[in-house]
Amino acid sequence: MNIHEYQGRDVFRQHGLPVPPGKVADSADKAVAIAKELGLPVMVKAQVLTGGRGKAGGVKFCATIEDVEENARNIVGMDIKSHTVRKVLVTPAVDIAEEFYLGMLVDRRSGRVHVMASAEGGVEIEQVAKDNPEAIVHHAIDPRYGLLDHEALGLGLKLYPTDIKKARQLGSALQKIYTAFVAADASLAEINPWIFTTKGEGLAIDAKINLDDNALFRHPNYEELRDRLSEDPSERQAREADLSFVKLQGNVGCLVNGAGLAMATMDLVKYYGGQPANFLDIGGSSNPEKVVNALRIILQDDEVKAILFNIFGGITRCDDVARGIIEATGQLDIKVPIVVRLTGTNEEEARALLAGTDLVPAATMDEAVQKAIELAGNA
Amino acid sequence: MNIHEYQGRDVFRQHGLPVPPGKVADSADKAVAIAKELGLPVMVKAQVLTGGRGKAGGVKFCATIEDVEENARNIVGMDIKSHTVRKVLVTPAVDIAEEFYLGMLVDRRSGRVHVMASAEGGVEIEQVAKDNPEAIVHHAIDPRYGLLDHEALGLGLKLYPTDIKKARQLGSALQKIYTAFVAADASLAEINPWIFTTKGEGLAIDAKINLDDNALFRHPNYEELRDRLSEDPSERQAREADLSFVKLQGNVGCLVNGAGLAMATMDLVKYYGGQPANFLDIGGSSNPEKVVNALRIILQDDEVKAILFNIFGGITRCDDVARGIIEATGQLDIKVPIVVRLTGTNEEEARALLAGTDLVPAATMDEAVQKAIELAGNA
Amino acid sequence: MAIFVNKDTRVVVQGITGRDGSFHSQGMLDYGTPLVAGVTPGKGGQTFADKVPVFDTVAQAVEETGANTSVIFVPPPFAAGAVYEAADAGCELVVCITEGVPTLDMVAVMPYLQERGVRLIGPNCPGLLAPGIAKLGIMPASIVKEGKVGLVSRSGTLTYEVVWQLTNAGLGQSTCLGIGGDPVIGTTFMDAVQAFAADPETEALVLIGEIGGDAEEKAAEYIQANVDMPVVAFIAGRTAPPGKRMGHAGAIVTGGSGTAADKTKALEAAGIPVAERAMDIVSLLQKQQG
Amino acid sequence: MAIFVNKDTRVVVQGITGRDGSFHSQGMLDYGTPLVAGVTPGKGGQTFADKVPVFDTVAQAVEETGANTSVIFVPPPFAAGAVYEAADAGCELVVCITEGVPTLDMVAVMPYLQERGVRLIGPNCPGLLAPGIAKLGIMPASIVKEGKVGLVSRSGTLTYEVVWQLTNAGLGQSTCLGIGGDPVIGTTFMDAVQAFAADPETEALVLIGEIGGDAEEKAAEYIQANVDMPVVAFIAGRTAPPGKRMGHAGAIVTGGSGTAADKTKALEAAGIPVAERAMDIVSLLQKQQG
Repeated sequence: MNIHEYQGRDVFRQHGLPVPPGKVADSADKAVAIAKELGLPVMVKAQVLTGGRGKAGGVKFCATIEDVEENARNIVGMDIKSHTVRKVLVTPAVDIAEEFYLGMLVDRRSGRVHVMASAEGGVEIEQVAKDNPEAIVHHAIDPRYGLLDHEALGLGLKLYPTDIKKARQLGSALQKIYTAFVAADASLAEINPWIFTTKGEGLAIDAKINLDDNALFRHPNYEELRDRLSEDPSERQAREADLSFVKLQGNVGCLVNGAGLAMATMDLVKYYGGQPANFLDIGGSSNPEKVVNALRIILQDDEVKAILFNIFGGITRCDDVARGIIEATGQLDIKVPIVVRLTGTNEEEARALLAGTDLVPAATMDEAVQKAIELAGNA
Repeated sequence: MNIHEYQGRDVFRQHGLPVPPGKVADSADKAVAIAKELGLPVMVKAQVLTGGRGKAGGVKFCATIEDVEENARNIVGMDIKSHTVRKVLVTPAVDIAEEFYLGMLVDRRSGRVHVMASAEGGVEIEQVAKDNPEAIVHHAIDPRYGLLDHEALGLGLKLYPTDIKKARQLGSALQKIYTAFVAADASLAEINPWIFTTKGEGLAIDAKINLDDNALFRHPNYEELRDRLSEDPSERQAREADLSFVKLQGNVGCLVNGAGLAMATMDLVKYYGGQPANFLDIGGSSNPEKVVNALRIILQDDEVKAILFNIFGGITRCDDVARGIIEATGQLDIKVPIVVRLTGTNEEEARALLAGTDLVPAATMDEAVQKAIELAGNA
Repeated sequence: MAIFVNKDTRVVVQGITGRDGSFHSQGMLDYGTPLVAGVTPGKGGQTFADKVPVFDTVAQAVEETGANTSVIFVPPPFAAGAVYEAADAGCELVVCITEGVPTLDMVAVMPYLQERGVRLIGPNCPGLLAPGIAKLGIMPASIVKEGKVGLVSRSGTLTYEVVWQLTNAGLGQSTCLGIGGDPVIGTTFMDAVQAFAADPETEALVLIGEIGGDAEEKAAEYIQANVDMPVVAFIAGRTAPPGKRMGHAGAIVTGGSGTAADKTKALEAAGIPVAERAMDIVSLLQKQQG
Repeated sequence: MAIFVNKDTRVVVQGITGRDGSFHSQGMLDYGTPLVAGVTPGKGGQTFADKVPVFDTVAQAVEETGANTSVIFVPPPFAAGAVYEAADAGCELVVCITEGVPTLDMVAVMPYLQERGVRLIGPNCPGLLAPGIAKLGIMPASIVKEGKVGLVSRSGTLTYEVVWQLTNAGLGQSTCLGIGGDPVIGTTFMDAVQAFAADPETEALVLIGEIGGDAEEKAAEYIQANVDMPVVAFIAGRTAPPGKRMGHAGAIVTGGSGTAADKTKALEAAGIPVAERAMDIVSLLQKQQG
């Protein structure tokens, strides 16, 4: 789960990082009121769960109240990479002398939280990694000891070799980011840029935190950080129905048990010239309710012209799964053809059950995909 | 630094341990008011920095307000092992079904925080260790991982093999004690007894915490937990003057540089039939102010009939130390003889300096001790 | 004959009395797996399936039954705790089936395992099935067949699909191993490839990867330098959009890295043919084997 | 010739620009110790005593000068941090002179050192003086003399007292080692005894213990079983009252254990004579050596 900059700032602030004040507004009027409270100049920053806000005109310096009003009006409602901006953060503009990138993520290779930091702040780290990889300082944190003082100072000195005070500030900021990272069960945490003012004061100017979905049960309070309005409605419904679902642009709705098989099914639809409408993993069970929810979500998409079930029976018996599908499809008024491929234990019995229905049976994944594409094309 | 039961209860409570309510009173009237607020029956418990309160009559069950008044009046002002009781804790009496001992201390051998726990609660653990050592459950906590869930449950099950719920409560209590131990920089933490009520509710009935003096700088708030009134006045002054000092019953006041040498000096006084009046380590410096403070503290004791300086010069030059001693003794009006033994670098020069004073020089530790005992006996 | 299991394997199931634990423990027993003990705190003294003793702790189970391998079915909040417990009790192999374990829990447990030399498989995996020897986890026994092909995969049902095709084509397996779809896992692609390479009974290798991370790329490098037997790969997620988590916590393309195209390129550069369709794995393997 | 140091020892001092650090660094240099670097964050680039380069970090010092041994003089709140840093930078021996280090800081750092095979001496100790080789710490060089007696002690000035008596009696030392008076220390009595026992140049041993803990008792057991050379001991604190900390954080009799009487009994039971007075050590040793 990704959270907004203003929410990330709160998390960082709670863990002792120096974050300038600021409030969010969903209208130009409110933005103006906040700017008056904080004092000019301010920055007005689009709160949106994607990068490239600056380039898109979503981050503006405002020297006057008129600037605040005009920029806030422009930014609220703006579309940035298909995300509608609903809120802006209003925060004092600070006098930036130097910019740094300070970030951490869970690194698969080392199995550790990995520090990435760079004196080239304000730029996307992926860009720095491409253009000037040696400008990035790396460190994998041993979870048994955390980010030790000498490690933090060592990183700080690599970022700022000529000024021990600033090196200490950078090291201390990294330690606090790590504390926040662990406390929040993050998968990524970034401050870009961390800045020093012309007076040498360090500040976290931006805040990006992604939370580990698997750990949300430990943080019931984070549910209120979720920006439901920014989610795709069908993805939100799927999440609430406990389904793994990703909306795509296509006409073959896919219901598959297992994430790997679901990806392979999408890939096969594409291979045969079709377009998958979604990724969907219905999980291991033949529970009709889950299937009903999944179908309902997929059918909200008018583009979907055919539905493809690809189920590998495995432990669950195929005839049970077939009964679940029949029951689920019976509960809904479905106007598009449904192809069902069931393989594994009791596969024959399953096919016999499907024979008495409108469901189109298929023996293999390939056959099922081809049939679904054909039916979708005919619609 | 040792803290009182009521202070330890606060520390435990802050770390999530179930501690019954309660307040302290320094008079019978106040105890009665608290008892009325809490409701009867209550326990009235002497708050004193020593063990054996119960045997000494310092812990009383009170069924009526009259009981509270009488017991509080008896206990406040009571002497328990030379400690005057100044406060009592008034806390609801609970219905005890079972008693356990839960404790932790820093273990020198393993270099770890070591759990000691026993189903024989309410008894001194040293007694259990003597009488029935196999009744004590041990576990050394790896600081990198803390007290892991399975370790805590394993300990809980050893203490209570027949009831998983109570085993879990005991394990969880141990985890919280450990959290408190680390957070407080304790050197010892004990709950004796931890009890289960007849309804199966677990409660920390007593609380004993010793704090690591070396870590007090991290806990400036703990300074207010210090019970200055219960300290020996000379030991308090020594602490405030940053001197290691322990008051003893004897007539030879000892000022030594270094703890080991100070102990060896006391031992030698005893060996030659004398009685050391104190342990005192003046540290490595020849700073006259420290020497003045040390002398002042020792001279408050009327029993002191002679003073013995035993200084091994080492790095510090002996003539510097001699000058410091001469300056310090000059600042005070000292009526008892002072023997000074200085060995090490520039020892000859030092002896020459002392020759012009009332100070009695000695060449060796043995000579110095014997002279001091003799002079104390002549006084 | 197999990797990670052998005739001395003795299994304890943590969470044996739970819904999934009991169902799959029965499956393991049915396959003839040497399942010697179960653990559920508070249920010590019970018996599972009329023959497997249940204990309160893994330490007790190990002491009483000599179990040396644990299969974990406990819910996500307690899964990492179960791994610590199994490792501490002396299990040498721990298979964590549980899906949805917080990533930082796994980050924390990893050095604990390394200190003790304990191998973890998973979490969020189907486990391991060594045909004819043991089933540790939830792979359907009906689809496997004894043989010489080693298979390692980040997926569940996609693995079954491929194993099923291998079996139908007469290509039996030495071991089928699902390493799990999470970002931080115990046994990696590389670990599995190394183990298969060292197994005299494994004569060909199937790798089933998916988007996210670079485990396939690293394995490809290793294979090119060190492995002689035929190897065929498949990568799921060629059509996955970037930045979206495709079911598995680890199946996500981030910052342009971890794409199926990158992985395919690296594998092919290492001389490993990559099947475009899952069904092509069998024919590619037959071609490789000559 | 000595324990823990040799001709390859190259010393870095952490906190070299501080009051104590600079004073004792000069002392080490004067003794001819191979002091090759100093560390004080923010003072990198400076030079100590016109010849020792100062660095911001131990890692830099190790890289530039090949230092392999650290002596720490930083204040208590930062002492454990300095130990981590020295160990992480690759120092094999770390001597922490600092007094007043929180005990739990040492508890935490201990496994870090064990993982890296780093030996710590101290904290709260005078360090080590190997006559003719190196001085690591604050022991006065003027009182030592090259020779064959190994000495290990929990004290500071009491050690000097004894060393001085040995030297005056013509009994030179192979190494004088102060292990420190804190409850949790890196190198224990036992470690020191083992090292001396393995040192062909050490022909007699003096143990200076004090009340608290059971390090002396354990060393006594070990000596009885494994050490052939003459050994003499002294225990300070026979008159210490129970429950009172006698200066050293570790010098305390608790719950009736750790008394001088217990220690004396254990040592004598192991055939080790215990001097009643510090001055008797020399004569006991001469008697032992025949």
